Amino acid sequence: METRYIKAINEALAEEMARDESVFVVGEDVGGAGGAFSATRDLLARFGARRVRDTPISEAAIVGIATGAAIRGLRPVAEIMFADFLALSMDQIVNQLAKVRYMFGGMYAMPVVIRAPCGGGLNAGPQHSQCVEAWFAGVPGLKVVMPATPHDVKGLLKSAIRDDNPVLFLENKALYALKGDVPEGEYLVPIGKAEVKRAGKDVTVVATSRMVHQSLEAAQGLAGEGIDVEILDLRTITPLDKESIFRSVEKTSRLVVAHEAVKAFGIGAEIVAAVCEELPGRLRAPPCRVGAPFVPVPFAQERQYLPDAAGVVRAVKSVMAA
Amino acid sequence: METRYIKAINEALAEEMARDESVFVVGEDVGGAGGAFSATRDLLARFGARRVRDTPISEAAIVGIATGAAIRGLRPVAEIMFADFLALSMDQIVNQLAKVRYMFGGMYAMPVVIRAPCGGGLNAGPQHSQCVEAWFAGVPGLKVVMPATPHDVKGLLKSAIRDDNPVLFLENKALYALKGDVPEGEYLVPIGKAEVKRAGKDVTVVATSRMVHQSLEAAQGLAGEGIDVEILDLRTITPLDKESIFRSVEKTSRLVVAHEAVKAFGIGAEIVAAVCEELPGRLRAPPCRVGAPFVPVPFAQERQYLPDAAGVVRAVKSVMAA
Amino acid sequence: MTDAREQQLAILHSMVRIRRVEERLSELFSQGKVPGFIHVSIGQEAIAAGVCSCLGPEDSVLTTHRGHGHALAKGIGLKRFMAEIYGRRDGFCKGKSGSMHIADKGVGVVGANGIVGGGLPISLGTALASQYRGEKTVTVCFFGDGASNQGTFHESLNIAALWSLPLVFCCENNGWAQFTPQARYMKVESVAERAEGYGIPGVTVDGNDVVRVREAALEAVARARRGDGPTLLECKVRRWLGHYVGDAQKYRPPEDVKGAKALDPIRAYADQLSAAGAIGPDGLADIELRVKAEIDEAVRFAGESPPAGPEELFTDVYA
Amino acid sequence: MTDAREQQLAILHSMVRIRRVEERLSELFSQGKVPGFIHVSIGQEAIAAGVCSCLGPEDSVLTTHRGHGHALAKGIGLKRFMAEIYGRRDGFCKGKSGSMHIADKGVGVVGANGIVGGGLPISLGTALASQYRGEKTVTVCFFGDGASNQGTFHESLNIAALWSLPLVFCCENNGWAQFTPQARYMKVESVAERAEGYGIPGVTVDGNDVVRVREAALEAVARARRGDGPTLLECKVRRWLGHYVGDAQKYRPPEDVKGAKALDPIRAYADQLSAAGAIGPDGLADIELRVKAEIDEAVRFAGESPPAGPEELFTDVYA
Ligand SMILES: Cc1ncc(C[n+]2csc(CCOP(=O)(O)OP(=O)(O)O)c2C)c(N)n1
Ligand SMILES: Cc1ncc(C[n+]2csc(CCOP(=O)(O)OP(=O)(O)O)c2C)c(N)n1
Ligand SMILES: [Mg+2]
Ligand SMILES: [Mg+2]
Repeated sequence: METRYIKAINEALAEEMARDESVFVVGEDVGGAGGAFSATRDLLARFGARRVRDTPISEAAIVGIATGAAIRGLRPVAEIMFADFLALSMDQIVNQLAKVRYMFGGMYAMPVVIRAPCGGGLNAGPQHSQCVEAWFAGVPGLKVVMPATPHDVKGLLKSAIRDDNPVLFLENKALYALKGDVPEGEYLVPIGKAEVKRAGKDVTVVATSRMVHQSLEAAQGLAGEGIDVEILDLRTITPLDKESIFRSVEKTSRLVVAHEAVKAFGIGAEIVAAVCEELPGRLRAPPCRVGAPFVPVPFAQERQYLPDAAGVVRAVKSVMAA
Repeated sequence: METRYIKAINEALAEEMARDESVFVVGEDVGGAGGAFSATRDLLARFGARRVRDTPISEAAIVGIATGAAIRGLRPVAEIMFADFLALSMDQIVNQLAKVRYMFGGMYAMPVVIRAPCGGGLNAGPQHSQCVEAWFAGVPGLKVVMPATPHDVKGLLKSAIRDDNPVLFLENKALYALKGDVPEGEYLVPIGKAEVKRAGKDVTVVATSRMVHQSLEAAQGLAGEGIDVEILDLRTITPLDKESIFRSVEKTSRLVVAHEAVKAFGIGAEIVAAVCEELPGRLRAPPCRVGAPFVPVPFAQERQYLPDAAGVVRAVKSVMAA
Repeated sequence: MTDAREQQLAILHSMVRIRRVEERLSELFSQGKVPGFIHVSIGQEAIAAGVCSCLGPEDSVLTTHRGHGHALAKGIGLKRFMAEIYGRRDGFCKGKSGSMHIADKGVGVVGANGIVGGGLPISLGTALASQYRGEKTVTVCFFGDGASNQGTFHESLNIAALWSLPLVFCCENNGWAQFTPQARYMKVESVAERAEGYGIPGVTVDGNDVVRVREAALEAVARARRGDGPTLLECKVRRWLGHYVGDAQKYRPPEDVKGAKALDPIRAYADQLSAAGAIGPDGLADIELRVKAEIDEAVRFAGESPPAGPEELFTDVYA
Repeated sequence: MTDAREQQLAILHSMVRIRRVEERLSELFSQGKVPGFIHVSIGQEAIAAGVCSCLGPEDSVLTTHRGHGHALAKGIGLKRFMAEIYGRRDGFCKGKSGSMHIADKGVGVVGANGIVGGGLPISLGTALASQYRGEKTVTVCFFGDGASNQGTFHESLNIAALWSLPLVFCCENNGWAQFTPQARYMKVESVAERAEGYGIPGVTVDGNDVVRVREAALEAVARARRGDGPTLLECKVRRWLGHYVGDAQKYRPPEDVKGAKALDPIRAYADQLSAAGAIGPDGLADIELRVKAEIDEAVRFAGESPPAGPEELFTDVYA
């Protein structure tokens, strides 16, 4: 049935907490208020203060709590209110959490999920709107997930909570209100598998998070012009599902990558590089990336800044023209 | 004359401090001890405690001090003892320092240099050996510099100190003892300009920092096998000198990128992507990246982990074979 | 009119101005005229007015997401302030900062900050610059009780104490951090209790009493100017309204709101001044009139200011 | 032999064992047999021995770059400990951790940490797990005086206090942070003075007196087990040697080193025990013999352990 993205997150948390007593949530305002974006609404009433833990404004400590609890066998789900604030947890994420297992020779499992909303759309300015996956994609030991739909955000969050590795779970604020079909019963969406959201033969658009929807919109328009776009929702950044990317590119032999994050040095570069290196001669046209310009997220000029369907249309046409 | 890389840094600091009274250094153990790697040796004796400032172990504050001082018109040079610890300054660097100018509509110049040694070679393990440029390359507002030689580290550091923008200056520990020619008199090396370290016609190797030397070593051996390698020392990561990269690739039509950082989602991906997008059909063989495997930097098995000349040789041969 | 009386009227005017500006901003926001989100300091005006009355334009102030009051009390021009919050070209930051990053170098408003606790380390640097140059200028860094639990608070107070920086750490303790009451984020009742751990004075005053705030601030600022180092000055108030405009505060007991609003620093000070004969019966009304006229003009100015041109998106990234 | 006496001998043995292991490690390092760099706690053994004598294997300890002593006192097996520092396959972490990241889940050595202050937030989580499950187990987090200036110290003490976590924050105040003396990184003399700002007890003891250390630790641990929350326990010592093995300490006045070495916690305790008749004339010698034999065997074991195979580079990144 029709459920909002934010509600799907809330359901996933509630279901996993009901299923496994070792799962708990921790973060700023997650308790009484049910979270800044109400991802944790009603969890306090249902599961109590022991398992729904408000913290001070201490992002480094929030992640440390999760790491230590996981070392002792619990399954914490930490919320960082805005993905931008992950910068305050950076050491605890990249130097601690991500390395614990390797550093200690496999001594510990690290079933930690860190949820954080990224992206623009609220005119919240440069410190509340960033897409930060590029900070973490190259950090061995982490998994990075970016769900685009209510269905996927629920299934992927449940998978992330059951995963014995640290998962950085990047939601997109602009999608919180999005409605989509979410099945009644229990289901999981596997981490590390991209999904073809629209089959097409002319060009592959590998998209993440909000840009999946922008790409679908673009594809509709382009269909009218006789361009048949295949849209691959990456869903997981690391581990990267090269197999699905390659399968699609083998079919279309044209590649566009679309993400909301700054284009330069973004994760799109890895996808383009992987295709160019590993599918020699397969591309009939040079690849093209769609992403934000190399400027901080502006306050008033956000709409002009954000990558959109029009940008995807331009990119697709450029690779079709070549 | 022959000077060590670390000494060249020390000279650059001393010269700029002598030249401009607003330049000061701040960081852990930079004073009495002259720095963990002696980059600041004798500066305290020469310039006094006002301009050579030991700090507590407070990496976030160290960067904040630099940002605030620059806002008031000083030209701080902050030292973070190991690049890995930049994770503790992440918010102050990416959310504050890098954004101050844009966020406030160009109200402030931000003449801040943050020096930090990256890389392996000391068996210092996963938290003291990382190459972290990928965390910062995609952050608008920052410049990221990675000098490979004593000559360049001196000239680039002096340029960085005179630059009105925040410069993340990533040195490589393994190069500190390296000797090389450093001219007597005053000179600058411009930020944003790559340099051809070896001219060749068959293949372009774009290398950074320590991998420049590994690539030169590889090129020598390959020359014996009749492969003429051109080596481009990138020197600056952002702003990226695409012009020099493209010029070289136009000539050789073969591309290898070599950096010590983890290959996946590393800055090499951007270079490969840029070439594939902007020089369509120019490459005669698929590009190839050389970088570390997707694992944390190990303690005992560091030698096996680190990218080296042999890796560059393999990469060059693979692109020559194709 | 005596200097003292001028000073008193100026402070009353400053408080009223903050209150009315933020009330107007709230209206405009609700009408969809202001992009982003805004946090108002209504009920906390005595702190901004009292502390900033001790500073000159060459002194620096760093503030937070709830920073309108500090910027206004420090002397920021209302027209360009309003234009900035509207996101227009004539704003102090060309529409790039908005409410959460308001700044005006010209009057020493270094800048607001969207990262809770983010301004504290930066204030070390602005204060160091004064010391480095042998200036007598000082920095005041405003932050909330919630911010006092960030690691940056600790690192900053330790270093400021160690270096005897000309800095006043002014904590506006309003009992709430976003949707969470203080008891759920700190065990101690007063942030000032933490000063001792750094070897600096910690002072707690009633933030609703502008006279007490000003007295305490005068002492802290004088101390900083003398070169005797930083002070942690905590001003206790209670948050009147929601965390941001539009916050329904479902998480908050109504009595708590009522209790907060029972304490009005402006009414209290106005009564005090009229009792002392410092203002006449229409003293407050006169101020209100002047303030209203200024706000009307500023809102007009902001409304008429054009949005930044498309090229502005790409400027100011690098010098 | 009485329990008390057994306990005393065990503590003396524990201190001697740490001292000799680290002396041997220093030799081996100087001979190039140990990769990386190592930090020894020689002269600070009373803290590790005293505090860990209050803990059981189910209790957790987090330590630092200077963590050999804590791991040994907590009961880590010397053979695999030595093999780990050699970077060999039989090490507790398969040669992936070395000295700076030594760990053994089996005896509650959660792990050492190369990031100063990095273990503090993690200790919140291990302690929370005890509380979450209603266990009576506790966590002790060791850190240095230098680490007490990191933001993580502040965030961690605040949260531990707020949640009454079963946690003991044990600060080894040795007066130095790498190459810098304490006066240049903090204004207050005792880290324990900071406890009050979190509403928890702060205790400072002479870290050279193992009896005092143990008494204070017993109380702090009992408090944590009772559910009464954390304690900040500061043990004052003076660093005997360089920051790491091979540090010539050019930055340090020789008298400071001499003064430090004048206080020997092992000799002091041995004298005390023999004066009390708890050990006879050869009591210490016997211990030394046993320790030497154990070390010889461990060094042999480590030397014979093969390096990890090439495939090991790629394992343990993900579960
Ligand atoms: C690093 C960081 N964490 C969380 C937030 C979200 N946030 C904005 S204001 C706020 C509460 C701040 O409380 P306090 O410091 O007491 O200031 P007040 O809002 O009460 O004035 C929070 C949690 C943020 N902006 N930055
Ligand atoms: C975040 C971080 N900053 C700096 C360092 C470098 N470093 C290693 S140990 C040390 C000194 C630590 O002093 P203290 O906490 O007192 O411990 P001690 O060495 O005295 O036992 C420093 C600066 C580090 N490892 N991590
Ligand atoms: Mg507050
Ligand atoms: Mg110390």
